[in-house]
Amino acid sequence: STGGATKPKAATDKSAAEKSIRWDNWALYIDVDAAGKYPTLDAFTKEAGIKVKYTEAVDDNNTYYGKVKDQLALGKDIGADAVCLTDWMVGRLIRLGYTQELDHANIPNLANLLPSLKDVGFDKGRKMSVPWQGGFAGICWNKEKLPGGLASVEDLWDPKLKGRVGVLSEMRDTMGLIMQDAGVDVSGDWGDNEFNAAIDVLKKQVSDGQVRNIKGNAYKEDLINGDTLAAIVWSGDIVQLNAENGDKWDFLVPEKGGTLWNDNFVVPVGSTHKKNVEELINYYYDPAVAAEVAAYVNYITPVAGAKEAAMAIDPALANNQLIFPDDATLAKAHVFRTLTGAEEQKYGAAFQSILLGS
Amino acid sequence: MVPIVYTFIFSFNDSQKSNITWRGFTFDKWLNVCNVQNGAVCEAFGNSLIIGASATVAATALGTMIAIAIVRYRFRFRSKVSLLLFLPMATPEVVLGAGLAAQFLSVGVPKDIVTIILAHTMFCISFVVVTVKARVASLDPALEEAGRDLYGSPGQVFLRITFPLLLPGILAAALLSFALSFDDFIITNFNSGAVTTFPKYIYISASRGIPAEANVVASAVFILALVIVVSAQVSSAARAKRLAKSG
Amino acid sequence: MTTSAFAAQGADLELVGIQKRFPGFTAIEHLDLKIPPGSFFALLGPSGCGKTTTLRLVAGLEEPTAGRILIGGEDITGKKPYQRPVNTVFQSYALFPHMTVLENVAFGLRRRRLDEPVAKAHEALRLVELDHLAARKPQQLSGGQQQRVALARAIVNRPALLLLDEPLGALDLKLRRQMQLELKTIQEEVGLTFLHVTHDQEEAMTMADTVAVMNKGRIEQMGAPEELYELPKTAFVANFLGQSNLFTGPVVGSTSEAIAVGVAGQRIVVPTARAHRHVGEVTIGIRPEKLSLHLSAPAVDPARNTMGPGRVIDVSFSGVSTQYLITVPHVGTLIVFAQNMAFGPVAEEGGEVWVSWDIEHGFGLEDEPADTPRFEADTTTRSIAAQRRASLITELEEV
Amino acid sequence: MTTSAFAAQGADLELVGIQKRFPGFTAIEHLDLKIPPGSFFALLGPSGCGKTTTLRLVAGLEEPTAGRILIGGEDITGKKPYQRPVNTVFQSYALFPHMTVLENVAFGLRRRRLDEPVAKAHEALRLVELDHLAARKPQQLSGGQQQRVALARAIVNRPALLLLDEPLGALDLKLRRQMQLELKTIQEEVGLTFLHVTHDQEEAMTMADTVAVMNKGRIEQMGAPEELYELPKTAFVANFLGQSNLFTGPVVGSTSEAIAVGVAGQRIVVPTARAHRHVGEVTIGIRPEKLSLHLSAPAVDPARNTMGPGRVIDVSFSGVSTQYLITVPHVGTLIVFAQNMAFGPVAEEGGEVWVSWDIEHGFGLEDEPADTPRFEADTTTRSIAAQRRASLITELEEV
Amino acid sequence: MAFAAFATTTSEAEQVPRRKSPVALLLLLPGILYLVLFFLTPLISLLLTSFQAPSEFGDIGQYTYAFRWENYLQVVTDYLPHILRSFGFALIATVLALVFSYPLAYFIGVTARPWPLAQSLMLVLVIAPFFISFLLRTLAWKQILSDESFIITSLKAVALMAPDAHFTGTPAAVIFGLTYNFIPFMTLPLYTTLERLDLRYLEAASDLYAHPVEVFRKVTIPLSMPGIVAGTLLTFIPAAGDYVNASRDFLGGPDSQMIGNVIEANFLVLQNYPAAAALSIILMSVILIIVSIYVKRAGTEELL
Ligand SMILES: Nc1ncnc2c1ncn2[C@@H]1O[C@H](COP(=O)(O)OP(=O)(O)OP(=O)(O)O)[C@@H](O)[C@H]1O
Ligand SMILES: Nc1ncnc2c1ncn2[C@@H]1O[C@H](COP(=O)(O)OP(=O)(O)OP(=O)(O)O)[C@@H](O)[C@H]1O
Ligand SMILES: NCCCCNCCCN
Ligand SMILES: [Mg+2]
Ligand SMILES: [Mg+2]
Repeated sequence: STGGATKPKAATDKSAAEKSIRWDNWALYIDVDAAGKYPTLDAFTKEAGIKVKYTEAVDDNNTYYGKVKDQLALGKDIGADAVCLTDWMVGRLIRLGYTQELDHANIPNLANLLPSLKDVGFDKGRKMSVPWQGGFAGICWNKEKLPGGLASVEDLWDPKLKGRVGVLSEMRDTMGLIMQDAGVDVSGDWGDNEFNAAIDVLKKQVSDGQVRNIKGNAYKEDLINGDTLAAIVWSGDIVQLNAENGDKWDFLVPEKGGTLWNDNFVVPVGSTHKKNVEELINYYYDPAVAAEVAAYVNYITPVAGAKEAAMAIDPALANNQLIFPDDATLAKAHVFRTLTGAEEQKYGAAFQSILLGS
Repeated sequence: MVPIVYTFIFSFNDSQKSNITWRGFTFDKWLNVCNVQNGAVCEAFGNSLIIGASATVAATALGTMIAIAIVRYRFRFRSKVSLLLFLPMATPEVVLGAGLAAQFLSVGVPKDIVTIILAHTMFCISFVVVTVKARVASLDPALEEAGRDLYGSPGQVFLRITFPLLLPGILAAALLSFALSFDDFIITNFNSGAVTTFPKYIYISASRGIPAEANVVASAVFILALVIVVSAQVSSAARAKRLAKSG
Repeated sequence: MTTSAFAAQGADLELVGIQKRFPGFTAIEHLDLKIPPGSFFALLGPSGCGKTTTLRLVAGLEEPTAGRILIGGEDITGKKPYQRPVNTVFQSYALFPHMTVLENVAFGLRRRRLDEPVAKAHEALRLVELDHLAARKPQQLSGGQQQRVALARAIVNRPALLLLDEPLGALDLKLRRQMQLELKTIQEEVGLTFLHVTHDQEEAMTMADTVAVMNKGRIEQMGAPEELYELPKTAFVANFLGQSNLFTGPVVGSTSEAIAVGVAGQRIVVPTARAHRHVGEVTIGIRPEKLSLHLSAPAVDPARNTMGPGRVIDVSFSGVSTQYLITVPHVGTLIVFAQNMAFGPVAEEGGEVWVSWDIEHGFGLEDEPADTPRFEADTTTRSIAAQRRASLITELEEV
Repeated sequence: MTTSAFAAQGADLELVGIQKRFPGFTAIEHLDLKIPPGSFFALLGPSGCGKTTTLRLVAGLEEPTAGRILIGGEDITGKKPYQRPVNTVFQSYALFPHMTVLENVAFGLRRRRLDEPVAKAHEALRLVELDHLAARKPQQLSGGQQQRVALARAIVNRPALLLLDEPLGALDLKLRRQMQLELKTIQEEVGLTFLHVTHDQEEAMTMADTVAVMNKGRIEQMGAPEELYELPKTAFVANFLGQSNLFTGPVVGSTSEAIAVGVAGQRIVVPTARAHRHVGEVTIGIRPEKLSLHLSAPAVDPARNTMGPGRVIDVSFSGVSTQYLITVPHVGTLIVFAQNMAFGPVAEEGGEVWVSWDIEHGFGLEDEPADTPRFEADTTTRSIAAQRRASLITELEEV
Repeated sequence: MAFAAFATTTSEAEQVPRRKSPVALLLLLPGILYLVLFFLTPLISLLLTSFQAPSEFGDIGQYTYAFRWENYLQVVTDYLPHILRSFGFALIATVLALVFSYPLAYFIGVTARPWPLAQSLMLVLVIAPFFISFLLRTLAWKQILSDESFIITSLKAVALMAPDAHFTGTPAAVIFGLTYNFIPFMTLPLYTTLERLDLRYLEAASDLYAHPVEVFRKVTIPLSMPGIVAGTLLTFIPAAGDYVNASRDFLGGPDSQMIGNVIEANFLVLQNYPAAAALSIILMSVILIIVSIYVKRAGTEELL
């Protein structure tokens, strides 16, 4: 029962006939209005005549992959035409041939892609993937319960917080923050020693009961119901939670370093609506639209010109370090270096074994 | 009981994205169940209904046949057949789910609603056999003989005597199958591919907060089932009372 | 009158050389039987003797291993149950619980696509006086009523032959006696041939025109009830149908009229016509109610056999009559029934008595005395206390 | 001898003013009862009359609404079942299915922490001759064997009082008669007080020292079996314990010796001592076996009552005796039992007959004739055919 | 009702001797083939998978057929705590469910006998949870028992719980969830046997000098053994293999993960199919061994 050596073939496109898209994405990752509708998506549907079924189906890169991998391996439909996943996972999908090549001719707005993101290691020339949003992983705390606030990852291990600490099930973010706390440059050249030292820290905190919750995007539920008072989290989420639940939390990229990442659109092999998706991407690469999304989700937009568009909406927005980080902010965050297949297996298993406890 | 009440109450919560804190009472969620998120809740619910119904029909048919054979006939490999029927009940769901998933994968069957139905049918069969077997065993063979004695051909006897008498058992088995299928998550999770069933929908939503609409659907199913069961119980109790009186 | 609807006459049934083997067990060895049309025939026998099997063979629910079954002269051996002009009233009634009484009764008519099944079913229900309950379900009826519905369901088809497999077995004594009367009356009314299976000897005798006693898959004896009772051919019949006092001894003299048998030194005379064996060792018998008790040695009377003296070891009052157990040395224990025409017992426990009986009332069995299959005491279900009593009797006898 | 282990003597039981009400139903109205120690007492009555309730009250399984229960003079009314020196043999035996026969029998001894429960249990099993099956489970025993285990399980505790709730009810007739004998023998052997509930009159009469007939929660009559049978006080007893011919009429004359009652113009004489009412309308009776049949009008005999002419409407042979139904105009239908001391019936169906009986054998009831609760015919379970026969009888009578 | 499925069919009256007939085959074949195809072959394929080795130069999740029995050694050394924890949790949950269910089932099946309507209504309440997704109910508990919830804060206020203690994400929460979710599975078979419990046995026992406590121990419990066995099996087996309650998204935390979670993680996250398969085979074998020993000891083999 294994993935074969033969790569699956892309499905034939039926976009012309079927004006629809099924889009799987993370929670708290698109603009929502009070009625629960998605304003930018609705506008797109109106404009392009393409219906979009938007599902917050991604909680964690690994679990999402686990759910769809068998279909992907067979080249079958996974129930989504567009998925936004994190760089490293997108890299895996491309490697395994699970994605469809995008026709840049259909995405003229791709010209607005920030130059720094135009060429990435896992996808030369962005043939297979296009960034959706980027962001930081940092720490957050409940302002009401912890008026003193937190300054570093180290502070999470304060015994007073025993059992009320959460970390992400996203290995690169959790390990990235802990390693940086120990002074390791995660984008640099580190190896087993550095990783294992950080694993030991995490292992200790988990087995001591300091860390109770290890989750994907579901961590937000624990923040809301109070099970978690302080945690490693993703930047934009906190702003949105504060907007929905009253201003309760603070977010910080620690001095010693946070992580920086991007989530990217891909079209899975089995999708028959690639052209529709290309139209969707094109739409969201309109700076005005991008600014509208960014204003809501508070994540880093990959679209050049969005800052100017944001200025038009609200000048304060343009200075929001979460959306348009300046160099100082960016200097605090690092991209977790690319792992080889063997490393991925090894480190992944080590991290997973902590999630499973012992 | 507490969680049920909780679920029911929170189906009226005027919540937005996550349904954790109480934000006020509204009927909106009940009125607009299928309108949010492009009707994802309702679609999942619909899938569950289709799967439940199909698996129930298949498992009930196959299981009833086995039950009749086991009670009424002698055959070789009897004990082996019993073991084969018992095993699925003694196998943890993860094992069943993972095993089937591995099987579908190696044969190259894409997972969709059909694979879910196949999987559900599999684990329902044993329960059907157990339920119907008891009924067949308590069926007095003299009734069928009386049918033949009264000029009924074998087909007529089955149609007019055997089947109607087994019906309560068969219906009970069907109900059980449906309930098992409808509420199954673990096996479904391994074999559903892109298809979302109601429990799977809840599982997925668990990570981003269950929308109140899920509570609405669950509460509605619960109330409907309750009404059916209670009225069945009450009417059968009433019938028993009548019988006792006239007897 | 309702009778008209049931005008069809009963047919005769003939079983020729029937044998029935089950895997590992022969239920019926060799059975020949002929039942005249329109009669009430009772098949009597102990549990497991093959009564039900016989009925199931006739109904077609089992196939005979060998032999032929004829109804009204026609060979139906190969026919399926639903092709036979036979209906059965099952011991458990086997009423269809999911149908009303009316639907139950109309079932057979409907299967044969006869006209007006409902009207005919009502008529049959009227015959058994249950038409007012036609809409009920069987569970809503009393035992006696269910039994009558089962009867109606069978009779309505006017079968040439009606089989009844202990239809009264489940009823309590009182209801049972009442139902017997009704069954008999209905049979007389509809004029069908009834083949009635029972293990209750009183039931068989009071109801049937002809009684057949079956034992271990064979018919031991067959005839009118009084004939069977008064002149049993075998020890089995003598003790299964009522009780008997049996004695074994050599024939010590004989005339054309009677034979004399030596029993413990006494000459017991039996009419030749009533004895099946006339030479050698024979077993002879006399019914307990034919015995007279005497408190002193009776005068010699050539018309009567005398036995005694013996000792009364038990007197038991049962209302209508009193049963005396009398031990006669070297002969055994005799049972005597005496109707309580006056108050108080004729003889006291422990008293010395003689018994006598009219020579005409004795009978001689056909059995080889050696293997006379006396009705064996069921030792496995006899308690030690009862056995002690039995051994006391033996002791007493040997004194 | 095994007897030694069961030396404990039975105690007497006294029920004083017992009443038992269930929600919505009074099962026992007012019950006084005294059973002497060591006796075999039978409680007889129709279904639902309160027999089981009485037993359950004594066992402590129900609490009386009013009244007191004394065993051996000690008031045990308030005690729990497990504190009472009483054991029960249940109708269903209630043998514990998860225990072996031995464990069942030893159960009570173990609960009381007595010495050597196993040895004593074996001894009790030997008494009922089932020791060889001690290791079996109850399901592996026949009905008769189970009944004996239930008996052993109770007797082994040497209770002052043993309650038996129709322990023979589930057995077939043959086994039942055999068990009756054994039960009686065992009771004589162990000397305990037995309170035996049954609805079988023959069983009660043959087994018990004292019989009480219960009806609707009251004791109607109580006494030795023969006393009850020969001199019933009420119509209920007269018909529940055997059958009776009852006549109602005014007292038309009386001496110190006897009273004369006018029945359809004939004078029927009953001894004063045997009549409970001596003036006005009275009901008198005579047992069927006390009647003699005459084919011509019998000579007048002052020592005998005569009735007739009547017509024989049914003759039914049942082996030991023949039952005749005789209709006498304006009197009703009489039953006559005649022991078959000779072959053939005394009278033929349709023949004209007279009956006579010894004046000494009649009895006069205590009941008000108006509300004499005759044993009602169960019309709901009588078929139309049987009813037609009944109406024919009425017609015949009116001719 | 569907409860029949939980009934023990031990005391079926033995029918008339059964017949041999080709009809039997016809009736059996489709269902049996189905089970062979969709139950037996997957098990075999699982067994084969459990011996696979990672493909050389393969990407994550790529394996080839081999006979690597070391896989078993590996998973046992890696996950022994989870295996033990699973059976421990399942055992505790089963015992707790039995302790809660027995009085409940006794009340419905025996005490409430004179009121059949009340009896069936209470029964409905017991099966009611079946009709609302168990995931949803479990999530409801997660919210009801979260750290800032009314229940937990009040427990802390009255000092029944340490101020820094918490419930969700702990082993206690997982056991609580398992117990709660399987109580109906325990109650129904208990009910079906207790409902048929012949009270005359209890009366006979008290007539034979047994105190109420002894009656319960010596008669009631042994006579309800088939229900106890059926109920405990129906609880223990699925509980041992459950992964929803212990899932970190539900009631579990990192120190309360069960073998089901490990299998799921290996199957769906780590793509370590051989490990997942080997664990499944181990789980199933251990359960079968436990069940057969248990059923033998309890003397209810007919149950199978
Ligand atoms: N299908 C069968 N296979 C094997 N033996 C059988 C079968 N049916 C009946 N028998 C045996 O044949 C014998 C006769 O059985 P049958 O039922 O005819 O007895 P019966 O006279 O009706 O007895 P009862 O009075 O108990 O009803 C019994 O010993 C029985 O065990
Ligand atoms: N628990 C109860 N609640 C209400 N009525 C009851 C109860 N138990 C008995 N009865 C009623 O009390 C009456 C006497 O019942 P009991 O069982 O004593 O009769 P019985 O003489 O033993 O009859 P049987 O011969 O049928 O056993 C019956 O009418 C019965 O219905
Ligand atoms: N709410 C949106 C969160 C998006 C998180 N993406 C995963 C980043 C992994 N480094
Ligand atoms: Mg039979
Ligand atoms: Mg009773």
